[in-house]
Amino acid sequence: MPTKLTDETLLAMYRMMALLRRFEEKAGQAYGQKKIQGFCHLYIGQEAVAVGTQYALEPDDYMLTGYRDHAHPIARGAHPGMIMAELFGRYGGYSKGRGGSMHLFDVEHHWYGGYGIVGGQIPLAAGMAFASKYRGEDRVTVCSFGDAAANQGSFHETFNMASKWKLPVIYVCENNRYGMGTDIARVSAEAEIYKRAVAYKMRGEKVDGQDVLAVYEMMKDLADHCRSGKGPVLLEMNTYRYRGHSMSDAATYRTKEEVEEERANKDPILRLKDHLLKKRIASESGLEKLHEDINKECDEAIAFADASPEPPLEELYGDHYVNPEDPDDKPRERVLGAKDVKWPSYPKGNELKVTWDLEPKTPVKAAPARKGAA
Amino acid sequence: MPTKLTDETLLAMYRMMALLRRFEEKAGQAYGQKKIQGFCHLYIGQEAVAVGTQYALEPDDYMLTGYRDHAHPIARGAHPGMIMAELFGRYGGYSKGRGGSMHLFDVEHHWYGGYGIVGGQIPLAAGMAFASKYRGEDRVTVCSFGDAAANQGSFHETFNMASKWKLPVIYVCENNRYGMGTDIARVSAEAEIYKRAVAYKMRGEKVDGQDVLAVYEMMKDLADHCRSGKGPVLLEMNTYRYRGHSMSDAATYRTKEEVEEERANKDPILRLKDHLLKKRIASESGLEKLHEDINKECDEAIAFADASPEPPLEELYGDHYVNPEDPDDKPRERVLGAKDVKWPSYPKGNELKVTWDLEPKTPVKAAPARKGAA
Amino acid sequence: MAELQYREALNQALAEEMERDANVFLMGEEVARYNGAYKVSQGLLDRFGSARVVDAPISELGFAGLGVGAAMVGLRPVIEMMTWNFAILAMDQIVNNAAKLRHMSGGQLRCPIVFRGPGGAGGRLSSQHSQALEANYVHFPGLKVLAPSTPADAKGLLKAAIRDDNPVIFIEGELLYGLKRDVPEGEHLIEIGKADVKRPGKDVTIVTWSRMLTAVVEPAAEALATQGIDAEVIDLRSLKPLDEETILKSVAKTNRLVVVEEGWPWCGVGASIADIVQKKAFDHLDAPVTRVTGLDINMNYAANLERATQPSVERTLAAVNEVLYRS
Amino acid sequence: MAELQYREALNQALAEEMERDANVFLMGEEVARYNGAYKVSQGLLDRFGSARVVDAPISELGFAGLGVGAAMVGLRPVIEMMTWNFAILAMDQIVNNAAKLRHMSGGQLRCPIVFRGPGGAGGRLSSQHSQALEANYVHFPGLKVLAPSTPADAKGLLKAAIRDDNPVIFIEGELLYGLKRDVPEGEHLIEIGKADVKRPGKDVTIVTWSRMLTAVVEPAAEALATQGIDAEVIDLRSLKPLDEETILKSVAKTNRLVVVEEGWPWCGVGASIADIVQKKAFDHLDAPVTRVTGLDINMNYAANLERATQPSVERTLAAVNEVLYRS
Ligand SMILES: Cc1ncc(C[n+]2csc(CCOP(=O)(O)OP(=O)(O)O)c2C)c(N)n1
Ligand SMILES: Cc1ncc(C[n+]2csc(CCOP(=O)(O)OP(=O)(O)O)c2C)c(N)n1
Ligand SMILES: [Mg+2]
Ligand SMILES: [Mg+2]
Repeated sequence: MPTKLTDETLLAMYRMMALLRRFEEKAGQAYGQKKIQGFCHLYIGQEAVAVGTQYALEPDDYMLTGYRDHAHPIARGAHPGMIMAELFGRYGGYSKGRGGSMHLFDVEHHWYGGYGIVGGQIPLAAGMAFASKYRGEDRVTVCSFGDAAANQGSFHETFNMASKWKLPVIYVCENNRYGMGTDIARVSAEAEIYKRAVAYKMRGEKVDGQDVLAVYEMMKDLADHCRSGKGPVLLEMNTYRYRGHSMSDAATYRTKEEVEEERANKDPILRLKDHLLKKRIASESGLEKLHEDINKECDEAIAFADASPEPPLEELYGDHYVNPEDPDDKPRERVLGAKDVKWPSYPKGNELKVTWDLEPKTPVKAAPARKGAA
Repeated sequence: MPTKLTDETLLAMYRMMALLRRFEEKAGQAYGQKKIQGFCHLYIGQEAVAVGTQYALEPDDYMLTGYRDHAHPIARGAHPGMIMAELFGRYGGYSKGRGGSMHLFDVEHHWYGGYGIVGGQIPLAAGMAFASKYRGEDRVTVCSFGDAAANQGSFHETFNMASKWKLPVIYVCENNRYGMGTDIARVSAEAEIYKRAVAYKMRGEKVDGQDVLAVYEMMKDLADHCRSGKGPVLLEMNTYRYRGHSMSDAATYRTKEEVEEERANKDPILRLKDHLLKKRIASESGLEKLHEDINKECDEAIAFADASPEPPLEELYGDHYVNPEDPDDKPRERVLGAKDVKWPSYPKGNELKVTWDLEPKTPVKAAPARKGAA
Repeated sequence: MAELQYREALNQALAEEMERDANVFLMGEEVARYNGAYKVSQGLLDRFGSARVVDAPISELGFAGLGVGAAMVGLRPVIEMMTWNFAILAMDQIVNNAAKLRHMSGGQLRCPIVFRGPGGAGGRLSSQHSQALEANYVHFPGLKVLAPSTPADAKGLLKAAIRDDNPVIFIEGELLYGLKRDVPEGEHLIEIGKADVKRPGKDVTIVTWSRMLTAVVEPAAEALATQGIDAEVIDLRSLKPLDEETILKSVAKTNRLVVVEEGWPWCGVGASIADIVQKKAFDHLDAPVTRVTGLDINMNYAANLERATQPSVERTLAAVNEVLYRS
Repeated sequence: MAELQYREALNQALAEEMERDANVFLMGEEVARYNGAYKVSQGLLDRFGSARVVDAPISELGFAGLGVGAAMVGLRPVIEMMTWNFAILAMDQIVNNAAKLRHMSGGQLRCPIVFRGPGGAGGRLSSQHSQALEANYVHFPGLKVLAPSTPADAKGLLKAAIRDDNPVIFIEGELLYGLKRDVPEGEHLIEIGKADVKRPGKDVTIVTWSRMLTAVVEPAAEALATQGIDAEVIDLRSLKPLDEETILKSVAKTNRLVVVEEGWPWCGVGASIADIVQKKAFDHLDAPVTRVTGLDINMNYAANLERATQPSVERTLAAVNEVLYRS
């Protein structure tokens, strides 16, 4: 694990991965207590993907994913208590309890959501990257999705446009080998997802998603690629989820040995721990202390969520139709009274100059008006 | 143009290409006279694709395409007058005038239709090939679609399944360079469509679609490939349409020179004509006579359609819901009183033995019943 | 009579029809090795093999269309949609191909296919996973739409749907799979298009279908009975074709109609029923047809809001009181 | 006042709003170099360049979703669907993302996007290309649905839709593009949610929208006038939100309502109107709400059958006679 990252950064990465894991363990417990209900997809095992990615990006790059979405926003800076409150369906959650586990949004941290329709977020990300290019921003959009989502039509339609228009978007396929109970190789002609990039003449890469430093290095490189105008990338990260697909999946479609093997030999947290200890960046006791802090932080998240009220019934009809002058909800301000909330802002319609030529100009004779043609 | 085909076959191919062209010219005229209305997509310029394909297939192979669908069924053996009657919206048409230009069906000749939603026929073809494999038939399905259709999600979703399950289907991309007014290279990251086959680990090929013999040879080879159980193929045929996208398109998005160049140097009918004359398979006067016959045949098709009545108003609600014992409409029997109609027949549910193993068996522990998981 | 869960009844229907007719196959996400996300297909892979019980990739548009193609040439596919929320991706194949094939081909082709899976709210699943979408399919000519509420009906109607030669939309209740009720032994088929009068009554007609029957309407009818109000409860079972006759006969008797449905009010199935009844039984109605529907909002995850969004016994009692002009 | 075609009025609306707000862009099949399949975007590429007038590949789901993503982060996309028949492929992005984003995010995001294109029959296009699909969108909370019938309304409503901060479904009449009528000069905006009383009358109310106004209802009202029947004609323009007040006020006066719509009867917009009116104006109705709709069949290509399938002046007169109990 050679790296140019500072010891502080490595420690911070470790801390975040461990926090994400502990957070999910607590969420799993809360599910058992029926404080969380419905579908709940834990991220345990995939932490290096979220954390390595996060460290490679700028705070105002756009990010979004599917329904397995608790970890990413926390890695981006979201308040764990408010995430947990959302999982509990409480008013102190990011979406006031409207969205729950599958729909976490933290716009302040440029986290654009969790989506429940497999593959549904893929076109959105292209649109966000389109907007960045349209406004001439130096921004990258990172959109992740699962291995099974790669068989959706949205993947194909979007990648073609993203590549043709050189949109600054990194598509991360978090390949954890299973889509629900189905081994991806059972339903995919080409199970090495990154190889599909050639069909769109776009860059395709793969990386060991259990190695946080490898993830980081790769994402750094790809973000540069995007920012320099070279177009989108499809990055496959090989990872693994230790738990069932969701809380109601007993995962009998794979062997205990397979899971054990992954946990014992490839675990992203253990691997970084080894590195930290070997390089004496941290001591056993230091890490123990850190884990205690993390446990406390996660207990606090639970306590925060427990203490948060149910959303008021009077707001039942809220957050549907909106007028231009209506304010947007700023969750940290609403819940914590935070004063430092930085909301994304964009040029007004009369200030913006669009300089992008999406296509080279070529002389065209306009077709004369006609009744219609299809 | 080296070939093993007999002189008779070459002449028959020539005759069919010339017939298809003349048929379409007459359809175009009839459109001008408002006998045909709505959208009407002519096949002029693409004849070698239909004819070369046809000669390489068995009569009971399945075929289907999009809305540019007049030529294929005629090449399969459909009655030109009844096709024209359908274009006129008359009761003597294959669909009793219900479908019109975009929806031609001739099930007797295993022609499974024209479809109006771009890419909509692609999954159907996989289903037909699935049925063949399910029943253990030695049958191939050939499905064509346009270059622009290759950007639809249905392309991606279907090809993945077709390849994974080794379905005996040949997908023919009739690349005529434009999707309506749009040069395919303007909206496709990978404009060489056959190259996209790698993303599905399936065989991809391309052929000069203006060379009927090349089309024939390639299709022969691919049909063998499919029949021998090697799975689906994506074949790109490079072709060209001389007319606008539909009758209401003036085609100002391309130059006259481009069209002239295609017509003069690559025309599939002229190219075969040269061959026939050079090899003395036919004489100028012989071909003239043949063209006269063809003209007569097409005039008769028009006359047939003109003479055919409008569908009876009493049948307005017909052909919607059906009971198992209800008969299917056999157009040639209904319209011409033909007695030799061979309708496709399949084993009854209690006769059929399904022997196909779609997946290898591997031991699986059944998951215990649970409330639900997604 | 055996007591079966709704999911077991569906499983029996599938197994029996697959046994009877080798042209029937089941395809969908997780239907084979996983035995179904909701365990409806439990044991079928073992019994019928991997060509007849097929795990599909997550490609709703693709495998829906594949099913239609197979139906065009003689097979009888049952396509499982893991939920109807996801079938929106497949809608083009359902409404533009399946529903139109017989007609476009002028009667040459038929399309015997069943699209089935759970609809309605599933319990704390938020907006993208809690939609009762039957109205969108009832809208299209060429489709039949069924929504059984009990294990017995689930079995009998699924068997009938599989034998039907038309595309059938078969909407199961996502929260009904565990419901246990008697199911007749032996060959049990229910004719498509016949409503079931669950409870005869004379004071008010309550029309409903799917989960609302047991979750809302039956308890409401019992509560009404204790108040001396005799409600006639009609379970539609089949939304298209609709058993107008049974509804109109009932309204002619009770002169009052309440429709209880899980879906949204605008252009809902209940709107069509109100439309038909006010038109065909205008002179019989002593009060306007009154609807209890899911509220016209996206479903909230929060428990209290989710509850408030769905039809309830209370709202149904209020509606009945309204049409009876009681307060 | 200038006389403009419906397509020219739409073109003006687009040009004016793109001029006013650089965040507005137009994307769709053939909108740029081809100037639009129906020439609605004539000249816009030349004027605004290739980033603001974008030719998309035939990927309805993809570019609809791309538009939603752009709207989430501050742009104001106008997504042209070549026709609404093809938008069925994009429906998931429209109803599961656009319609739910503000709600799922608890008010953090807004989704100012217009999906526009022609709906209804186009003239001898057969079943896959002749569908009036507005009901399917009205069904979903979170969307607004507009269907203007005149050039002036087309312009004023499209401008309002582009300035609206919600996803708007904007359904143009495929056979209306050539309709020429006066359009006010200068800034011309029409408030969303307001119906237009096209003709005041006292004997019967006729509610309609889109092409049915000029093709069927206006000629029918004229014919009725010659028979001494004074019809009040209401053009809804906005289907969601619906101007209930205007309808109910009219029915309170005329006591009779006929709804004329191009779409199918089952779960149609007219069914919802009948439902609402019989509920809220029960005591005002002297006859049942009566509907004239497209027949419940797939559209035929044949001219005579196509004609017979669509609402007509004759069927409208018959419906009016029915509600007036004349024969
Ligand atoms: C369109 C659609 N189809 C099916 C589902 C049900 N479903 C939810 S997650 C999932 C598996 C997705 O697997 P993958 O993409 O690999 O992501 P992972 O869960 O492994 O992170 C399925 C089938 C859905 N939510 N949306
Ligand atoms: C889903 C869908 N989108 C758009 C259209 C309108 N349309 C009809 S044909 C066509 C172009 C298709 O081009 P291509 O696939 O290359 O086939 P070609 O017409 O060249 O044979 C378009 C955009 C449609 N019918 N269906
Ligand atoms: Mg996965
Ligand atoms: Mg083309």
